[in-house]
Amino acid sequence: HPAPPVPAASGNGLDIGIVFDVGGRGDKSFNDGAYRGGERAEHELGARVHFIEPGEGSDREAGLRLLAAEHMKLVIGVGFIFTDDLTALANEYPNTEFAGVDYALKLDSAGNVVPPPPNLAALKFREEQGSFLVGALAALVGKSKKLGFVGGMDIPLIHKFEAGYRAGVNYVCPDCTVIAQYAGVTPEAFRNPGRGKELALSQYQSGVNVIFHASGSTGLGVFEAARQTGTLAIGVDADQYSEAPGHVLTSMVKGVDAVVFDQIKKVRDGTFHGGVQEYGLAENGVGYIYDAHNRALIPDSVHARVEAIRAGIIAGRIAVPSTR
Amino acid sequence: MTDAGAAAPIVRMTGIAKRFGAVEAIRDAGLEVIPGEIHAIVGENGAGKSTLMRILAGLFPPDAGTVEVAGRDVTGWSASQAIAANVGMVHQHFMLVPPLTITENVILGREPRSGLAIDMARAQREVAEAAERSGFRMNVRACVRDLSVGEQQRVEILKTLVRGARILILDEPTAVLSPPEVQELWRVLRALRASGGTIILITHKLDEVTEISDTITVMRAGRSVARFPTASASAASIARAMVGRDVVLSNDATTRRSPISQTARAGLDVRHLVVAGELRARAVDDVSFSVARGEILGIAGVEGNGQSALIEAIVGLRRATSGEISIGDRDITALSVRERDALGLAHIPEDRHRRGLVLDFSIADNLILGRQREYDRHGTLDRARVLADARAAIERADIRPADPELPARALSGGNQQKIVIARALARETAVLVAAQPTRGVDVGAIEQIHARLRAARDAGTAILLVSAELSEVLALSDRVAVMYGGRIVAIVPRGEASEELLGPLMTGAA
Amino acid sequence: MSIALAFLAQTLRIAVPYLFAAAGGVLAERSGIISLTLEGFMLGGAFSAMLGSYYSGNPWVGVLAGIAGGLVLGLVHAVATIRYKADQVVSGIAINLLAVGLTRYFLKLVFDSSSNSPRVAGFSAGTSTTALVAGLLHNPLIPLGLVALPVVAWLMYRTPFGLRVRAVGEHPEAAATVGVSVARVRYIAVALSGALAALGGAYLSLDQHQFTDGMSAGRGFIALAAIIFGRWDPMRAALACLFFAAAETLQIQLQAMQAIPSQFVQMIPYVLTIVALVGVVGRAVPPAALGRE
Amino acid sequence: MSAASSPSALRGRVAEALLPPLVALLVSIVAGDLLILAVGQSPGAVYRLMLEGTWGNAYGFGQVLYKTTTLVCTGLAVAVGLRAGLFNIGAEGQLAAGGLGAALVGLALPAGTTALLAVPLCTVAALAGGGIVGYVPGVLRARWGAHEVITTIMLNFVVLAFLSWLLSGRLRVPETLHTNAIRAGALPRLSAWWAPFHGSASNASLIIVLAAAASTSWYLFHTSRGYELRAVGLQPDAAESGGVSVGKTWIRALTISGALAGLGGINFVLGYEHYYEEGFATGAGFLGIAVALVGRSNPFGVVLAALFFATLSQGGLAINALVPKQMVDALQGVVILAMAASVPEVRRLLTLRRGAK
Ligand SMILES: Nc1ncnc2c1ncn2[C@@H]1O[C@H](COP(=O)(O)OP(=O)(O)OP(=O)(O)O)[C@@H](O)[C@H]1O
Ligand SMILES: Nc1ncnc2c1ncn2[C@@H]1O[C@H](COP(=O)(O)OP(=O)(O)OP(=O)(O)O)[C@@H](O)[C@H]1O
Ligand SMILES: [Mg+2]
Ligand SMILES: [Mg+2]
Repeated sequence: HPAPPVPAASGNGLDIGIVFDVGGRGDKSFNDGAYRGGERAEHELGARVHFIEPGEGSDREAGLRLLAAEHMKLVIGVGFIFTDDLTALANEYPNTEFAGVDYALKLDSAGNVVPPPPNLAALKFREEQGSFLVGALAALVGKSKKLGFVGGMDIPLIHKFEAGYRAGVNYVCPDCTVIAQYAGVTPEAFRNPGRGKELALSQYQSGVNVIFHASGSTGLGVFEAARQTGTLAIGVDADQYSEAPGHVLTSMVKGVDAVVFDQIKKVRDGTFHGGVQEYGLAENGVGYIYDAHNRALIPDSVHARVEAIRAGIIAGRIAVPSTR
Repeated sequence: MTDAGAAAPIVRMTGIAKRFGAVEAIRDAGLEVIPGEIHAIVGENGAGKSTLMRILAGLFPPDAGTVEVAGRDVTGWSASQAIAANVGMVHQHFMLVPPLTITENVILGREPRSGLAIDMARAQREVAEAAERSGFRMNVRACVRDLSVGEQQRVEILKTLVRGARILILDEPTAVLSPPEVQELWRVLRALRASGGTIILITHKLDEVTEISDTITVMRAGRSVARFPTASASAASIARAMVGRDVVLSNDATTRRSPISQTARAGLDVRHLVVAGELRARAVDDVSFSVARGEILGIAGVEGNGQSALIEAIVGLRRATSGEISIGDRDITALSVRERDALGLAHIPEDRHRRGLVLDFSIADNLILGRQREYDRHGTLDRARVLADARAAIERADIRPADPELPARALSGGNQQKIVIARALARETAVLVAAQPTRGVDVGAIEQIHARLRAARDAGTAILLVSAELSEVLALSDRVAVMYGGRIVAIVPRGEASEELLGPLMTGAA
Repeated sequence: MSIALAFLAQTLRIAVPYLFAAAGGVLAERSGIISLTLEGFMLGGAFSAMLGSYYSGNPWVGVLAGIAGGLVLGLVHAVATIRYKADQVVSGIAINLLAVGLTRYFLKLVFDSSSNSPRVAGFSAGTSTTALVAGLLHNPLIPLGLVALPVVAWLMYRTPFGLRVRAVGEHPEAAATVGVSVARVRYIAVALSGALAALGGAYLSLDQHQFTDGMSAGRGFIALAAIIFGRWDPMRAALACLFFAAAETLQIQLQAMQAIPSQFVQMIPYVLTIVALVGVVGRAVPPAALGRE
Repeated sequence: MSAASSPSALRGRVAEALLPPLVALLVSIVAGDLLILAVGQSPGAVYRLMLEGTWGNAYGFGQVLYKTTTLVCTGLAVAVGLRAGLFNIGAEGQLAAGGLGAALVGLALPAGTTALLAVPLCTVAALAGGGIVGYVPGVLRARWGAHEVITTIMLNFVVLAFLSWLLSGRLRVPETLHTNAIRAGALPRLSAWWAPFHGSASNASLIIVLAAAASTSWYLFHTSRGYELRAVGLQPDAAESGGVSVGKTWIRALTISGALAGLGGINFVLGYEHYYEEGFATGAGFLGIAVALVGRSNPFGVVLAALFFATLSQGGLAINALVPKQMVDALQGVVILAMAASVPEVRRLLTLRRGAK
């Protein structure tokens, strides 16, 4: 059995394992969200959480396997990239619970969803819904017919953000256009803030006033550009207000922390169950920030309008696309 | 002439030893030079002449022994200390930086400044003045890479003079000069001696030694074996001291068979050949000649007059711009090296380290270079045959040490050259292009290489010999061509050729 | 600001890290030492500049720390290649890996992060970018970057040190025979190259006000390509840097139009580099002693 | 008895081959100690953990073998280039292209195709995928003199972007970065033969790759083409005078080099995940350079060096509890640097000693 970089689970404790995606701790968004959820579970639930930051390739599976072999109560893989490894391991360790953040569902040849194993919770966020709301917000606040989007790596997951955002912009402003740019086509594209800043500056210079980024550390450059030009940017995954106070209109938050905490709690309470669990606006899994920090940036009328749209989406009156 | 006994020596080196890794370059060598004399150092390749002089010039310290200059013990001094003590050296391989101008080369290491920058105006003025004083005419703003070899040598000498050299060391200065340029050099050296300077001269050419020097030191195998006044020596006695045995100094030892008629067996034929060089569009400029089988055509000329481009075009290493090259009736202008090789064209490259050998390959592997595909058996190199053939070739060519597995790098220059020649002559060839076949090779080896070339000629090979050594061209050739400025300016039968006739042609003077 | 001016300003901003790195690279390469290290120098410079600024709260201390970081990496490369005669390409690759590893390790150690440092004091604090000059002067490293290669050109062609650098890179033996210490000239050139390239890295992290893992993102290699493209001449290398930056700006602008798949737009600078290498400088002659002892 | 094969000369050559890696190992251990002490941990404990997590248990060792497989390929790729005097820095793009090649064939073959047919076809596709990517800088160098260090670096970006574009069409499974699972050509895991490997990714491609290493060695040192390749690498002008076409040899060398890197793709695609995934090649190309250097560009040395670097890489995961795993990234740099510096230094010291005797 694998040698333990992780102390063996005591058997009666609430031992939890979390494996991070590339970027790892300190990415100021996605992984940090999972970390916060884990930390909260340590404080509030007395859980013992073991974090692993794998490298690339087979290390991801190795990380999961290490935790499963040490009899963690729950093993969480943070990122769609873990999908296949989680599926295989859940089958191999039927007595361990697994959860996958952004788990990608497989379709069979008939186009039906292949259900994940019973001990695996597929946690899916409806990023397009949150993106739709910040798109509408951006168009309403932006005072410009042009809106900006900066993506990290040019991949379907990020297209989902772009699609929702576009739809949201056009919902409130049919003649607005969205300039969407991607930082690159390799994973480096998520950690090139220099490129992010230049992309943002060129968008701002072409008349854009608000940019939504979904680009990991590259987005930190977008905030820099917003600061420098006195314009607005929209954060992603976590509340990124502090990256450029006064220039972060809002953030499209993904409740990774809450969902991670929630899954751990369910394991403690014995209510954990596998299967697909979608977190959209209705479940408060995604949303946008509206608090003391940014209230001044958002007129009440706009806030009201966005809230109405939110209700519309939850009620199913507004359809949100998830692909470009 | 100075009386060797009278003055105190200005340079005295005793018990010098120096090794490079496993090579013991010199052991117990000594030198005594009297102020105001021209002192020649002679010796076979690898005898340690250059090494001894580099120690004197401060390029590296000796492992043992002492060096005194003007009565002061300077053992282990540095290049800049040597320069400060007015010792200057012109190296065997020029120590010039080609892309820099003459001025920049001359001032390197002692640049006049104004503020942080170089005072280039002053530098140019000073260099120009110094050149004038020494009787050199040159454009001090020209790039060194654009100069002829002779001009480059003048820059080298100027470099030492500007640094105030009173003891001037010249390492084989004439190897690359045409006869008139050599005379010009002698003029400069004599003038320097007349003004009280001391000159140490390394050379392989015994006629030069007798012509210019006052005293001779002979080195052999890392030791100084003899020192005598030039007046008391003859070329033959010097050669004997160098090699340790009698040597046939052949200039007209050419025992010719009756000449074969040119048309009988066609060899190499070159028609209106034009070849582009690195610097010039027409490095070879409309050259035509032919070499019959059983004949040696020697091409004399100062290096840099298109010989390299000509050779490379003939053997297929460089494309001809226009013109035609053929072997027998076969037009080979468009063929590859390998295809020409298959038609019986062999090549002794002029630079064995660059073109001739893969220094890190073994002797055996070097002997099959170009033939490697013939040793393929079922997709695998037949090592047994490679080694067997190598042993035979080593034996035939007297390559030492006789170990086929030894890397070529471990061999002396002369033995390395024997590999190259053994390979070129390993089988019957219709045409042999021999470029500088004895460059930097000592007297004993020269003898042997010349004999092999004559034997090949007598066996019916058409040999194109290109050599910077006029004496070699005269010793071997049946006809002599002179190349200047990319053109063949004359072709004369051996009988009519002489240094007096060819010398001026080589410099474009006639 | 007009479109043309915006294009120019963006090109200049993007060019700054290239210009610094190329300035360093030209010096080292002309002295005979291959500059595959620029990427590592930049990354190290970016990290140490961030660290300096983090601990002092002053971006200028960050600049000095960046220079120091570059000097250290430069000296490691110099000792390996000059003293120990390590293969220069190999040492360069090792330096790059070392820079990646050390910055990651200390990022984790100091900030417990695998991606980003906290925000630190940097240079681009203001707001106005309405005017080209004012916008560019916001970050003092931009004007410095723009003069880096002209200064290196002056150093190279007008000063004794530059003459020695050129001599040592072409024919070290010749330089040695006139008493020039080849090793010393190369040590200085490589150390300077580390410091200059590190300034390019410092520009990245101070302009962003933070360090991000791998933030040099291949810029050192582009700078090396610019040097080759510029045939080892500082001013021509500067033009090449501007050319590459313009290609990138073009790429950014073209992407905004969304006419072709982004993957192909992303290729533009790299394809241009190859085309340039093939078309313009195929037979460019490097310094004769480049890569040799 | 010739001088070269005398016992003392042989000992000298063995020392010259073995001392540099040992020195490099020592230096990197010292550097590692410093990094570990900087975190306040005990080096002994960290190294023990590293050994336990790698060679100390079957699973860890299986993981090491899995990583070794890819590194042997990229290491061989760089080594063949070096033997021809060329620096192939594009192994990463070649590896990715090889992986996609194998996956495309695996996807195109009908399900149930016998492994006897499918595996060779997929393997050839991997070789071809990498080979094509290697061919391009070969031609650029031979025809236009464009330096391969720059072109292979640039081509990495271009190839990865191009593959990403290929995938962005219909190949990609929605929401993921990978293709569908291949229908044929999958290789068994080693655990199928030896149960304790259970769970580790190591698979039968290791055997194919070792065979490739042996073939590379045979090619380089026992065929006339290999002879030509080495001659061109050592002394291109001399090779050219000997009738060897330098340009063709360069193209051939870089094509073989690319193909070997591409072969590494089967490890992930045929042996491990059974699909092509964007980013699977990340880092393996650069590490291949380290492997080739430490392995002294000798195929068997490459295998050993790959094992070493795979151990380091897997060890990083194991020591994460005590020190940041990023330590091994820094150590890789130290190993290469120490190796690069000690090769000439050891040679110098050995000749000095030989001379003194
Ligand atoms: N830097 C060096 N490294 C290794 N060996 C050297 C070095 N310099 C000289 N040698 C060796 O030392 C010996 C003496 O060389 P040196 O150059 O002094 O001979 P030389 O008498 O000048 O010969 P030549 O007439 O060919 O110029 C030779 O065997 C040579 O190969
Ligand atoms: N140096 C040689 N000596 C003898 N035969 C040779 C030599 N070189 C090639 N051949 C043979 O000549 C034939 C044609 O050579 P050709 O040049 O077409 O080979 P190739 O495969 O294209 O290799 P290359 O790339 O080196 O040209 C082959 O059968 C080859 O084995
Ligand atoms: Mg000599
Ligand atoms: Mg052919």
